[in-house]
Amino acid sequence: MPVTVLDTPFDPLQLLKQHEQTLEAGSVGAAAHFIGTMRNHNEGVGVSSLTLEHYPAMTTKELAKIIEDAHAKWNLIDALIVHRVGTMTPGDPIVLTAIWSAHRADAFEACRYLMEELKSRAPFWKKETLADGGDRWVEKNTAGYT
Amino acid sequence: MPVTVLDTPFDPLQLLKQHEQTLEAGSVGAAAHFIGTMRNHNEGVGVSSLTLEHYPAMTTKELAKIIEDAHAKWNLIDALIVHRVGTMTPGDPIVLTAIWSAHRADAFEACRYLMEELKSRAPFWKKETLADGGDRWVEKNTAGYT
Amino acid sequence: MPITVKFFASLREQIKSPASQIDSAGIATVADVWAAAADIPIPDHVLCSVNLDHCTAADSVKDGDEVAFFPPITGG
Amino acid sequence: MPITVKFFASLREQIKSPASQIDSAGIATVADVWAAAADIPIPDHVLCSVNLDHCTAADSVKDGDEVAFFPPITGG
Repeated sequence: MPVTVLDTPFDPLQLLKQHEQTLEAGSVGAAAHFIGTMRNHNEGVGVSSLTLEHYPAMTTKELAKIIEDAHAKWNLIDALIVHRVGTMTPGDPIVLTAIWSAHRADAFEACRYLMEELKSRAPFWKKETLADGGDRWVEKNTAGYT
Repeated sequence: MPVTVLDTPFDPLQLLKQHEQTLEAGSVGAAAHFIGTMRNHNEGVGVSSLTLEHYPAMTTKELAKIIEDAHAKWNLIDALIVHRVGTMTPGDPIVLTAIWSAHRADAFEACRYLMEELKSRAPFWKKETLADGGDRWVEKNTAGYT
Repeated sequence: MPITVKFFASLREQIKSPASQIDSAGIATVADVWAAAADIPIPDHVLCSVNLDHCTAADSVKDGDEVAFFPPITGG
Repeated sequence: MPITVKFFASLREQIKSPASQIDSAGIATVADVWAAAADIPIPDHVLCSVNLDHCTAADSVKDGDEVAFFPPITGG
């Protein structure tokens, strides 16, 4: 499955290794990966945990569309998106996007596209539990891919 | 060491895993990786093996300068370049570039910068052994990062 | 058939007693769904979807649709 | 001290008997090094370095330098 949403911790490098074994060796010339991990601070404040809420049916549909759109825009061999939901702690991987292609420009550009589109289109919301015990929704959206 | 040149096969995901263990968990928010692997064809012709020649002292110096330049241009936590030399077969990893940073734009941009600069500045040359038994130097240069 | 309504994240916490289903009688647009289901005016920057596709408040809604409202996306 | 000269990749194969060291007497530039060390005219698009830094054929060279010539880079 090119799209996976998980409510337990995951190991991006292990998933990449598993996924590579499904690809035809010798056809791939380029792979680009992006891994987003939870930091222990954000906007100058210590963060002790992060809870990711999502809209499950829409998330899966939207992520699958993003991958479909990437295949239409670039010449790709394969693409992968993995996203964590639920409550996590600093150092935990949040998101993995990966592209395999023949040439590097496709891999670099499509990998970034997956992330930027995910950040603007896929219905996930972050709530931070702060080091002082309070909590806050992350309300800042990020710009799309241009 | 941020720069490694190897004359034996390497496992990029294994090296990334090792390198991650040297980083402070909770400070990294973004990681971008690029892996270039040997394909079994190039410009429409089957390729059975590839030999990478280099200029060892200059290679090491130039790759270290590329990493230094990347640190000057972006806000990075760490950077890694691994490059294979000698004779390899299809499917073998040729090059790995990786960036760890707080935010994703730095990781994506710097990771691509490492690859584009490497392709235009680091003294490596490829000679292909073709499926029909002949060989040829790869003479096509690739455009730098713009 | 009723219209299913969902509110997510900070928006869900702002609305005291959100309806999860509303009757489709008199409902033409996504904005009408908000007015029938929420007890506060629609905030700026609210995003919405009909049947899992992004939409605008002016988009039309029919019997049996699932309509969702949510704040700006912050995943990844 | 002599000047050390290196040729790489396809360039090394094109030159029949490349010198690996030349006397610095009468040598002012990288182009002079080529003329003294190689048995063919300098091809278009040749790259060069002095003491491991990229350079141009017009750059100056002194006693003890290491000068290298190579074709366009094709690594990565």
